[in-house]
Amino acid sequence: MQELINRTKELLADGTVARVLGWRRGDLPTNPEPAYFNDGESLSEFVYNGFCGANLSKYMIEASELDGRTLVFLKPCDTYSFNQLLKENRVDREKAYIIGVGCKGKISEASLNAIGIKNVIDVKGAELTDACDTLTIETLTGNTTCAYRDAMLERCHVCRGKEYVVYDELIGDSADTVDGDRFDEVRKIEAMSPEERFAFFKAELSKCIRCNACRNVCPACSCRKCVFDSTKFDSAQKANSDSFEEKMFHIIRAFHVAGRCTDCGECSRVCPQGIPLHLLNRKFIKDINTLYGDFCAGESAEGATPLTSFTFGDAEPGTV
Amino acid sequence: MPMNDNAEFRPKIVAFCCNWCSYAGADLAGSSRLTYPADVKIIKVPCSCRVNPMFILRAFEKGADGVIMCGCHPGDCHYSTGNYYARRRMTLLFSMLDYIGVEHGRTRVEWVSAAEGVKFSATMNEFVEKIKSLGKNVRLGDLRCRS
Amino acid sequence: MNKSDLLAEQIREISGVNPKKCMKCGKCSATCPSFDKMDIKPHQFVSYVDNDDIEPLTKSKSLWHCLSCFACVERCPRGVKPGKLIDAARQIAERQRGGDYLTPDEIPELFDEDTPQQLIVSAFRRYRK
Amino acid sequence: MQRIGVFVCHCGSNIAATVDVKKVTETALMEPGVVHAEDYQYMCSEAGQAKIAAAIAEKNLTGIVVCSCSPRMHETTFRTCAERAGINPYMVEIANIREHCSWIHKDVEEATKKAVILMRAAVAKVNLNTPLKPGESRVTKRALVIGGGIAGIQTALDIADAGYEVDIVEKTPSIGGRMSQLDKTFPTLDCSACILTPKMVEAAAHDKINIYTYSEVEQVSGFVGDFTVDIRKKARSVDMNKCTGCGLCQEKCPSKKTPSEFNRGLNTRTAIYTPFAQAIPNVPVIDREACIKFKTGKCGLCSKVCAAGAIDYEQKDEIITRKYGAIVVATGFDVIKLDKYDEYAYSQSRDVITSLELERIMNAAGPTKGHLQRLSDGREPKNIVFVQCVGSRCADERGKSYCSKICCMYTAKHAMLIRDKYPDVNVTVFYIDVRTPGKNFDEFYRRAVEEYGVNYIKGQVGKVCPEPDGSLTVYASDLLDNKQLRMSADMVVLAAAIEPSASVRQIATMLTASIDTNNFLTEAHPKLRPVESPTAGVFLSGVCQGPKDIPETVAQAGAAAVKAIGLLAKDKLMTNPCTAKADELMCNGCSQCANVCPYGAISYETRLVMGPGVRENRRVAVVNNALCQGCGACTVTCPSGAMDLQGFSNRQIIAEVDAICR
Repeated sequence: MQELINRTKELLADGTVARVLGWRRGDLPTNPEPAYFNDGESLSEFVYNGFCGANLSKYMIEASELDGRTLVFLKPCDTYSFNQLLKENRVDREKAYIIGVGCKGKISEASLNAIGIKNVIDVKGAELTDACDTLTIETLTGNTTCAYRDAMLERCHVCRGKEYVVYDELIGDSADTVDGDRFDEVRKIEAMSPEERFAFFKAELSKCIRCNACRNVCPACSCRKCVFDSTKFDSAQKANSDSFEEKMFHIIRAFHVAGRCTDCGECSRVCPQGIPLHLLNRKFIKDINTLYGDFCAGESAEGATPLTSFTFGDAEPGTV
Repeated sequence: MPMNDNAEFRPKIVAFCCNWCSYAGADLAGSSRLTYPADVKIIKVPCSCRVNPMFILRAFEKGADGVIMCGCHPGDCHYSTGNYYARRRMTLLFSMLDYIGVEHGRTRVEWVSAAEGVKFSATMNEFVEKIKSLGKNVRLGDLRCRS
Repeated sequence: MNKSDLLAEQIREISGVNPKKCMKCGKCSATCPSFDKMDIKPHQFVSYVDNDDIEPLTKSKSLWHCLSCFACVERCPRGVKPGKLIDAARQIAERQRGGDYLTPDEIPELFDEDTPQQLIVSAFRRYRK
Repeated sequence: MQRIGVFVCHCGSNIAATVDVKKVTETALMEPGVVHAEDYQYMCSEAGQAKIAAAIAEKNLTGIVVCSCSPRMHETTFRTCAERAGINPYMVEIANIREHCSWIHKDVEEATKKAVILMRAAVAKVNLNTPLKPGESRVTKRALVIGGGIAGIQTALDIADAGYEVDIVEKTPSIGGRMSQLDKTFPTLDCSACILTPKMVEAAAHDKINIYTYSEVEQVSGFVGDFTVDIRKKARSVDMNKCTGCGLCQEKCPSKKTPSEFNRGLNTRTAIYTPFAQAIPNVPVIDREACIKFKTGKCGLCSKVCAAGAIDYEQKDEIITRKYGAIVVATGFDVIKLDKYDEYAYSQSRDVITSLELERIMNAAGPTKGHLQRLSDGREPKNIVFVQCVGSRCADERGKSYCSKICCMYTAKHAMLIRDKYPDVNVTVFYIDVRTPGKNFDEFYRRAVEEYGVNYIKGQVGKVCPEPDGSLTVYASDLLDNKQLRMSADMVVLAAAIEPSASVRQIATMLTASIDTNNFLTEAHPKLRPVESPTAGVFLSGVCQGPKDIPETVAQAGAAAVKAIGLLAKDKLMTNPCTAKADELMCNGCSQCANVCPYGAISYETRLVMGPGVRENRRVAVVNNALCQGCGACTVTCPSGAMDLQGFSNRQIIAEVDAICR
């Protein structure tokens, strides 16, 4: 972390960048939040640890409108999102100075809760200084430990890799965190009977409170005006007035980002209700890969997406 | 509301037809007096690629029991490529609906040319039968599920 | 529906043939190997069924001269398949005579010297899976 | 709020017999926005239209719903009527309660219910309609004719005579087409070449006509009035400007074994060749597949003997890109392959031939110099059998479901010509029906029977068996005598079905013109617009639209020309106002929509966007109205819904959905 701060200070001082987009300590030690830093002094609040899961690429849409260059820290998976935004002309490459930061897998309080560690006060061992093996957690009921790996976000277990698709310089090492196949969960659901699938999604989607956190965090969901807030479809948001809309919202949201979603997993990470929203996006990714050939959104900043291209012999609807 | 066993279930079915092939195919079915159930109501769109997944979900939201989209045969699109995009969109959308547990048969795409009045009528007869066998569409409505 | 109509309907059902599709080209009769022995010719079978005139068919000698070689079925340009109609009429005639399905042991004693070999072979072919 | 009038048509009894029109009218009055509703016997009649106009004036209507037949039938009628009465034509919507309702439902209650719902959907849509104004686009004053047969030649001549430039693209080395292969023509028996050659010469000499032979259309883009076409001029290997047409190269060419396409493979040609003596242009081409020079690098004899130095082995294909206002398709036909009709022994005996092959045999310039003989042994046949409907009127997948239309007449012609020239040859024609609708057609057929003694037998041939002695045994029915015939013949002529040229599928795809299940191009209306394709600016000439004889083809060629001239005579075209439009306040400028636009109508500009709380430079999508054809592909690609289609807006379609599902 100190290395990041030192380099940032240099870049601010020599005028390469006008500001820095990074993370700062939040209300709780487990939720650092995205923040701008305009000078070396303010960097005292800067953090980069295992809880910094937030994907900063979406903020670059806004930063591209500001004067001067913005330094942004992107983890390997975040660079795909940035690249996809680049392809869609939503961010300005010239306005960004990208430092690719090492990633050893991101952890979350929700993951700790899931393994039975609740009422977390503080966590040690997530500073990324060592090999990230063990976490020591202080809770209201006393101290406990767990393996770093067990507190990792689902997306890190199926991480796409340590490669950065776009950057100006790299700082820090990344670790191999993969111990699963990212389509396993989708396959599991596909193998269920229609009734079971229905019951599963009914249970999950019923939890939705339409807080729009998934939409707001998603780098692909970056419309100036969302169709669900628009009068153009007579679908303007009427919170909970018509509950069908929740389901429609999630299906359409997944559809709108199909072929553009980089599977960054932010939607599931931020969902306060813990809905596994990534399962919808991954279904589209899986279908696209199976039907139209492997495609990875954000891998390239050029070319058409699966839904803006076709072949003459594509599969017929309803046959898959 | 429980279904009255004596009353025949009459589904609500929305058919999106492209102006150039399928709408004309439906016209031909009409002028050839090839009957199909009155449950099918046609909405004319310029091309199958005009059909937004939003329209299909909206129909279900408002109580449709089945939605079918008809367009020109691949390769014969009046706008050359429209139905190819529509095909990908609908393939993915239908797969998603199936994934979340909505019955597979409630959505359908059929390519009907202007000369295929017989096919249009046969398709609609078949589709209505299918929807009747599936019964009222409760799942898409039920996902709303105030539990 | 009178008896004749009913029989005609039965023939149409058994054979799966729609005699209305016939365009009266006569290709069926052109190559029929048993044409000369038939009192009602293959192409006439189609119009008899179409006219619901079944009794003459069930009494016809043609039933027992058709070899079921299926040349007419293969070559009919309209998919009318007169051979299948003859086949169906034969079945009806058999039923009317009280005949029923035969067991394999019963078959040998029914053969006489005049039975053409082709008829036997074709019967097997016709009833194969 | 709109003030909507609903007009319910009885269409005589077509609608009124099944739909309770009074009830539809009454219910309409309860719909939001509806201030007037009435029904009438025939809304499309002058009196019906007068009622609409009167209601517009009296009730100050802003929108109209007509519950009637299909919009494909009378939408234009009612839009014009509304426009004359002072409201925007795009404020009119049609509820199709005839084709989609009264004609397919029998129960009055049910049909009425559906009619009401269709009316509601239309009212819901009109409530959201906005006046639209058509744009304008330019017309390129030049026509393209695809195919250089009699249809293409006639169309080109007619368009050129009206003063417009025409290009003919012909894929073979010469224009002339099928007609150039024919010997005589029915029902006058004049020589085909004698009437065709002058037309070919006239086309070649016309200063407004430009002929690309040995060329194919490679790509088509654009739209009515403004097509851009790539034409591939295949390498002829002979310089058109230098060649004098002396023919010496063909005499000397040592590669002589290629089956002659022009003579239907009955004899052979050289590798450097002109298809026939009267070919236009009279410039040979080198068939590179057959040429020894191209295959082995050695030879070059043609180059050595060519005094003009016209032979050019280095010549390459050339792509010519041209703009056209109108395109006429005249791709013609071919004879079906007979491999699925082996009962007629076409593949087993050289003496079983198609009628088009007989045409070449009878022709003085043909492989037998016009002498009627068997191809197997050169003997003159004594008994000839003609078989009609080979592959035509066939319900299965072996043949074609349609009647090829020309066979009855050309068979009568062949029979008559043979009996005339060889009176001792017996000619038998097996027919299913003899179809002779046409001026002097039946008289012609009767002459064949009565004056020339051609033996017509009603009944189809079942099979043809080649015998060891070289004769052919024909098994057939005589339906009128109720007899089975077994007849010995020396020659059997099959009237094989005709089908559209194989290239038509590809051309139809390039033009986005629709074709039917038999690969015939579809006309815009089977009765009222028979020479126009549903695709604007594309016209149909000749057999590509359906089977035809020469007089019909020429008549249709002229009609297609007139339609093309009507288009070229306009300086500007009104464009469809139902185009896409981006709401710049919502547009992300993400460039996805341009990816799916087939017309390249979408571009992106950075411009000052102003709106509530917004004043900034943004990259936004801009639609070129002249290019946009209104398919709507972009509207679904746009995630925010910034891109919308005028006339079929998201809100309009959703209103229809809601009305139907209500």
